[in-house]
Amino acid sequence: MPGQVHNPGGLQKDLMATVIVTGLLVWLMPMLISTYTLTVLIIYGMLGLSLGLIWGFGGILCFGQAAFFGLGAYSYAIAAINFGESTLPMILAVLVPAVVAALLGALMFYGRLTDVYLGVITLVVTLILFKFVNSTAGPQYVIGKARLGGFNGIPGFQTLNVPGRPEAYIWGDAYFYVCAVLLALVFVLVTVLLRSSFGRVAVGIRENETRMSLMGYDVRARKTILFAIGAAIAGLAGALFANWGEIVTPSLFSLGQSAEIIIWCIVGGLGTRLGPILGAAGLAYLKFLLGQQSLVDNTLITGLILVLFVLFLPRGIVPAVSGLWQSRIGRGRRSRRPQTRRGAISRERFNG
Amino acid sequence: MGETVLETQGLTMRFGGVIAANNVDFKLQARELRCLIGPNGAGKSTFFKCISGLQTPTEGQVYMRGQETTRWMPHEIASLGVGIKTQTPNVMDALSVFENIWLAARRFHAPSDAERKTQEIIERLALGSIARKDLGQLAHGERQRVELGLVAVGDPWLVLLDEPAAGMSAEDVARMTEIIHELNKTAAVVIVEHDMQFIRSIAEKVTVFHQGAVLMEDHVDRVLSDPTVRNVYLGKKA
Amino acid sequence: MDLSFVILVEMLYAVSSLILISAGLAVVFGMMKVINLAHGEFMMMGGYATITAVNLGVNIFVSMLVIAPITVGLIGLIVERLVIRHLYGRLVDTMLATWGLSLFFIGLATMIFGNTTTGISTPIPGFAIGNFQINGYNFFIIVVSALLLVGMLAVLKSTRAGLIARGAMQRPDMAAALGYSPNRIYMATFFCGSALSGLAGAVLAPLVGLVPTSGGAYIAKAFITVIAGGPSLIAGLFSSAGLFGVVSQVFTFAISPVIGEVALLVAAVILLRLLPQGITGKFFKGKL
Amino acid sequence: MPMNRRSFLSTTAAMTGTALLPQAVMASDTIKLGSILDTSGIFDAYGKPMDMAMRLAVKEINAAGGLLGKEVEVVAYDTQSDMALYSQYGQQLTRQDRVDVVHGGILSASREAIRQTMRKTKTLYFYNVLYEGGVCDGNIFINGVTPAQQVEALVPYAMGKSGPKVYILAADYNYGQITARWIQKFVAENGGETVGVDFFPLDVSDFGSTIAKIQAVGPDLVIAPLVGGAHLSFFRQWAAAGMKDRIPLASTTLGVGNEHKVLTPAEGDGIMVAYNYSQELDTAANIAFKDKWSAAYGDSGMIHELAVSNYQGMLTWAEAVRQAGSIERAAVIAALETGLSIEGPAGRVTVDPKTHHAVLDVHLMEIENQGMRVVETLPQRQPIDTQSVCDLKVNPGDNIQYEIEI
Repeated sequence: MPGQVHNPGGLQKDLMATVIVTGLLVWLMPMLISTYTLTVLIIYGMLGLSLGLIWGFGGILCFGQAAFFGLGAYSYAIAAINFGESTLPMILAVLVPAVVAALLGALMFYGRLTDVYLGVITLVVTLILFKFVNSTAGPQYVIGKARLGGFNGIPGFQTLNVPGRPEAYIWGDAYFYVCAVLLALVFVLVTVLLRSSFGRVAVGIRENETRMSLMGYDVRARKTILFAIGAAIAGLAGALFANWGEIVTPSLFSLGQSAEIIIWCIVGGLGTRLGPILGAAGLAYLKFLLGQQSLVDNTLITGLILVLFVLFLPRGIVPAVSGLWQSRIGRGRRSRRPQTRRGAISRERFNG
Repeated sequence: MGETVLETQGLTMRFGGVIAANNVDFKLQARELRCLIGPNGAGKSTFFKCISGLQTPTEGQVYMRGQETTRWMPHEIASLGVGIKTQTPNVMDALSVFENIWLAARRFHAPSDAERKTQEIIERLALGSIARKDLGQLAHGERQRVELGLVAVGDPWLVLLDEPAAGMSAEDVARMTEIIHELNKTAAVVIVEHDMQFIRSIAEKVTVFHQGAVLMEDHVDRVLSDPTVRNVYLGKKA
Repeated sequence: MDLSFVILVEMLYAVSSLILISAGLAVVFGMMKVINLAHGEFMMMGGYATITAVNLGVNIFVSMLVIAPITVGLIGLIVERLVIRHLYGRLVDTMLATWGLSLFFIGLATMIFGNTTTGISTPIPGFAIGNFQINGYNFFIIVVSALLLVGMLAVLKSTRAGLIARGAMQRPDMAAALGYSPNRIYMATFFCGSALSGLAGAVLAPLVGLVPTSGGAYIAKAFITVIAGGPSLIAGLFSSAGLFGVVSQVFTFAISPVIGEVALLVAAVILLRLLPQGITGKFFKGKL
Repeated sequence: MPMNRRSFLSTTAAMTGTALLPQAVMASDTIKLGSILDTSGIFDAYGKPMDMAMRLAVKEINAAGGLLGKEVEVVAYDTQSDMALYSQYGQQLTRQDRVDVVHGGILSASREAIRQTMRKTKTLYFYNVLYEGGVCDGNIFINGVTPAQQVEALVPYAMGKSGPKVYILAADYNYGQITARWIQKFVAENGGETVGVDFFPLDVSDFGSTIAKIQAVGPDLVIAPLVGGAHLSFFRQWAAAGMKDRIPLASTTLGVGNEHKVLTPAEGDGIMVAYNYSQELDTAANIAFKDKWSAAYGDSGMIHELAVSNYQGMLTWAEAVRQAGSIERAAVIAALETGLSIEGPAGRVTVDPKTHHAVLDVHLMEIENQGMRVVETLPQRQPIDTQSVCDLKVNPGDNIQYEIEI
């Protein structure tokens, strides 16, 4: 039936595609890039996806997504030092940011704060976290057995192990596979979420909050929940990052980190699931490659990319490419829309 | 007539020193159709916003089916089974007609029912040919019609419409009138409107607002021939 | 007694420097509804312009008060023409684009000046109040920001340009209807805003070590001050800078500078939760 | 500060890039020396000359025929003053580049970020920086001065020139925290009293309120273990407030990155410090070193305490490799533990086998006209702070940083 919203076959196809693409990438990519580098690209991809979900599909522009990334990493590190086993810390790393985000989200959304004000609050909360964590070098800042360490960060915590066996570390190539599978898993969960009624309502809220509330949806609660889900994903990415770097430092909370996540989403494409992941991995790798030359400063190029994308390709790469592909193949069933942010985030929506 | 579905007592709304709605007592029976008229700034839109939860009145109470809803949020009021349409077309521009209506349907129905219900509304409102188009691409009249679809799909017992006929062609208005009558079979309807042609074609009883207060409330013909009303409102136009 | 006076001066100084670092952003936001996230980098460039000029032998006050604002104003003009004007009315997009610009300028400054701390000495000696020595430069900053506020008020109240600006602030379409090209108003506004940012960066340069990333320390505070101030330009600036300056200094003296900064941020969160439209969204309505 | 960083930055950057690409297995016909330093960002004033010193040492070693007949190859990473990059590049040095030794780390935070990685991967590690003492780890060798060598001498000297009431302003991370405690200990031991301690995150650059607060307390002396470019503002603002002539200043860090050359004489003169090295040391070794540096880089003005430390660390490692006749970690450690000595630009440096720290000269100095004038030389001081808690001979598996309790 045309225009049908529910399309279970589509979901199955999507899942199959995810599994096949993941499998191919996990097999092929290590031939091109070392797994150590790939691992961090995957982690950044997950972080990009976390913002891509709440911004691209929920219209919540969070200037402080790095706060949840950092919270996840710190929760993991502190718990890992205290428990000496990584399973519970991994779970906490997802839960703590989610709970914090739920509280913060409730504060913001029930206060009817929107766009700029939302930006200010998320930015300020990130700054507070950064300043606080950065000034905890003294011996009085202890959680259980873990010194917070301030500027030094927390090194030397228990890294990921096979659940129940603290001495069986997962590192190197094995860790790469774990991260890849987790990213695929998160991707699938996001897909399922977006296909569910909750996901569709979220897109509706992104498009027109007032209308959705006039239709009887509690916009505040739904935005809060979506915000918390995004934070949970960012937290997971943070824990994985902590395991990869074997240290957590306050710079995880920095505004620079938040800025980068936003840039990934813009460049990759908002309103798509793949865009933020590809944007994150691509730009992070580009940054590594740029380190090879000293002709032009790295930050300068990042900035230029952002400006150019906002001016000339506000929809991002993935929607632009898929749009091109569709019109080539003659399947341009979706018409062009003016190139504004609204249009930009409307590409991939109900049918996933 | 049956039960009172909407009632306000002493509803007052002040913005700084300006009184936009002044001590409004209002009653609406089940399946009644009522038009609110009055010159610009008479307070009818403020009144509308206060009862639909978009604004919180400074004083006074709002009751719906006997339940006080004075400080409720729009989504809570809508959840009671109240369909609301604001003045400007308020739709999800980047989503298709089907998707828009489905979202409204899903609020009150399980997923499978929502789908059926959506189809039903699309047929009822003759939107089949544009069901897959995005709202952003549609003409004004079509968008208004879709928004009525959003209101209708929840099977409301009370419908609040703010200027549904504004800026529409005669043909569109005729179709709109039809839809509203259809809605009125099962729901009480409140319409804020300017268009006298439209009011005559649709309403029996009207409430006239003037300077934030209710000036009079009567059958449309009597109201329109009333000298006071003509003076404050129609006199300038006629 | 002396100490309380010193604390008073420090508080005035904190408020003044908040006004100073927020003024440029406030003008651009108030007039154009554009959040210029490259504001901090405009300040940083003002600092570098001053230091470069001083090193070339120009008088320090001329460098700070004339050369830096004009240089940065011109940079702002170029930015407005090349980037900002394509994005009017798209708040989020301008924020993102100016964020990109801020990174761009950090990179550019790094390439030109190197990622090294530079600085100049303060041109005004310290002096004693009773038993207390106090940094004479603090007074200079207090005076500059007071003059700035008075100047802005005078321009807005009693000049033709100010009248147009006030009109444009309240009804953007109005100015156009009156026959003033919004294009030119925006250009002029952005020039003024950038020049103010440059001035702030220049005046603060002797107090801090300057690195290309220095701007980051200012933008968050300026952003918070402007948004918390709300729609009125001068009343908003004055009230929120006053509030945050006092709050942060009280906590700085009572506990530590870090707690002072955190207190400022917490105050901002609470304020915005209570007054989502900013201070002047609720109080001092309709004032400038 | 004039500098020719382009040339060596580009090679560093090139290595950074290639290291991220998949590595072809290379035959090890060279000795690989890993270097990990902040050559950009707010700590670059420390890191750049350290990097230059390291390259100067390698050039000399290679010019003299290398070590064990092999050339020494540098694998250098710029950590951009970002602590997170240390762990990343530390991993790369040990797991991908598989270097034979790592010299580097500047802030104590950066050392702690990579120390365990070095230990886990059994990569010999040299930390060549003045620090807070107490690290007890068989895999690391440290030749910077520790509080017992520096603070113990500086505190009584500075108190003698001022008075017993001391106010401490310290950087808020492990170095500042621990050093502040050492200062308190030595102040108390010398019959003085600590009247205030404040910690500042490394990005704080506004000290106005602090200066007012210090005056309210009214100490006789301010000791400032402040670190990095932002903290330099304190000395400027202190002078700008006219405080310099009222309350004397001492510092455990000012000058190790040549900060006294950035400050004007009016701002810097009279500040009391104590280090292993000063450009003003009037010794043949120092003059020769400055000549070599000038020949290589054109100007010897950039040399500072940490650069010399790094250079001396390189010499120590090279000497140990020669004596061991091997680059195997165990053999090199054994050679170092014989109590090996070298003669560096700042005099004799001897490895203390018990703690893997160094025995060296410390000079009490005052900053004067953008230089450091030597007031008194204290020869061959032992790292007794670390010796009192750490004995790797008895307890070779120790792996902890001991912290002083007060």
